[in-house]
Amino acid sequence: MTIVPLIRVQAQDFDIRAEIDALTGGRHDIGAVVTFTGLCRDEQGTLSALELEHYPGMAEAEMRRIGRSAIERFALLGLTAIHRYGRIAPGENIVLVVATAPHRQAAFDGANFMMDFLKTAAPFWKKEHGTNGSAGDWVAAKDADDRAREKWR
Amino acid sequence: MTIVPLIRVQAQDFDIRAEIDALTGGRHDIGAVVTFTGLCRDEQGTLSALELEHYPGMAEAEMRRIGRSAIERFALLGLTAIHRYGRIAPGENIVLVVATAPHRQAAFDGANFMMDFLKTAAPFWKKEHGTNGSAGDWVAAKDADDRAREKWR
Amino acid sequence: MTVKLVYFAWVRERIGKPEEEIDLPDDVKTVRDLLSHLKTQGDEYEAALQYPEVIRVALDQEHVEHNEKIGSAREIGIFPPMTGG
Amino acid sequence: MTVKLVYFAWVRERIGKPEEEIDLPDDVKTVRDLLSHLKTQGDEYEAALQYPEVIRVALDQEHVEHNEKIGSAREIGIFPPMTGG
Repeated sequence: MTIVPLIRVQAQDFDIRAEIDALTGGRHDIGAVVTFTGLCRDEQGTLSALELEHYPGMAEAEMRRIGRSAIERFALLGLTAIHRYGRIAPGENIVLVVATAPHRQAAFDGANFMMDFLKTAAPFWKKEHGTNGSAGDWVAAKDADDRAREKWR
Repeated sequence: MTIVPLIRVQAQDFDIRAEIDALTGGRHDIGAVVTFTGLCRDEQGTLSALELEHYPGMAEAEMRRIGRSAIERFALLGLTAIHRYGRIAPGENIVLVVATAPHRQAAFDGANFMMDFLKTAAPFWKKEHGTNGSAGDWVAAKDADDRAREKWR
Repeated sequence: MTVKLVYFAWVRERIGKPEEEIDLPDDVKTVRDLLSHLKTQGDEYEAALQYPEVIRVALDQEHVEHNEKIGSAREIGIFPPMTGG
Repeated sequence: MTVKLVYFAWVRERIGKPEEEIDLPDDVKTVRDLLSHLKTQGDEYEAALQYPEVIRVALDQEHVEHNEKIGSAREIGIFPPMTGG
């Protein structure tokens, strides 16, 4: 049976335990669950919020493409990826990835691969709002994020 | 301030959300949380339970040593590791690691490092009880687990 | 041929609208041709597409390179490098 | 000198007890000496320590190599390779 990634793009927060349970409940073949949660940092008190814009439709489609690659490449038993949009305050969740596999390295690699490609290929953009009331600058893409993809060649 | 790992060895299950909240609550400097959960597999229906034996005192001490190394090496903001002992049925949790960091690769590496060394250096032993009522065999250590440590040299 | 252009992030802000329908001139064959054409459509387009090499484009919601032919694509997304996650 | 030996997993099962106190003979200086000495203490020890190279040892709850001197350790853990996680 083909395993399909569970993909959601939503304004509201997510519940990590519910998402893990949805992948693991009632099965006895999963040995490893790795989760990644990305949170909004306040940048030493200078950031009051992030505003996340996305390309509706394509965001989900691209996350699904990356998720399918991760499942196939690492023989995952399940993969969930949830990305929020809208205004997000420091300390709040932005993104969740949950990967399940029989053994640990596949689960680690699956979640890590999903994040590296999500960062550089899923159509989301962050704008920073400053605590000084500044209108907000778009976050610049990081070379480090492009380089992070190279490890999967 | 020195960050110390939170280490527990216990018979009862753990609550992943509570453990994440304990590391992230009230702070705004964490950008990444990676969790690893190890679960008991039923080995295609042949296993009825695992029995986990540990060396009380040394198990905690060794996990603390590994945790301190992980925090220092990857500049983690927090690290929790919980290992269960006693009888564990298929589908149940065995071990939890939670690593927090400003950025994602440090959190992934911290959790992965903790697990690789926990597997090979923390004094725990698994005995398998079969669904056929067999008394149980001790699980053999895997060369793959020793090799997994090599990636951190 | 009429196509729908959708803009995001600072490309959207500089052009001043989230989307528009345009008629593709006959000599616009590739993504690169389209970006060059748009750049001539006014100061706001010039500001958004000043450095076309950093601009990312999706045809019908799939990433493509600038040398890709537009072909029968109905929706063309134009945006800066992505910064999600 | 008296030391406390603690056994785990199949080492414990084969020796038939979880721990014991023994008097260390004067000529037992290293971990390797101790394993060799124990092996002569009966069939159950022989069965547990048949392949000493796979046996792991901790002095006062810290892993050591077999060439380590026992020194003033009070508790010596003897067990198979670990399989937790």
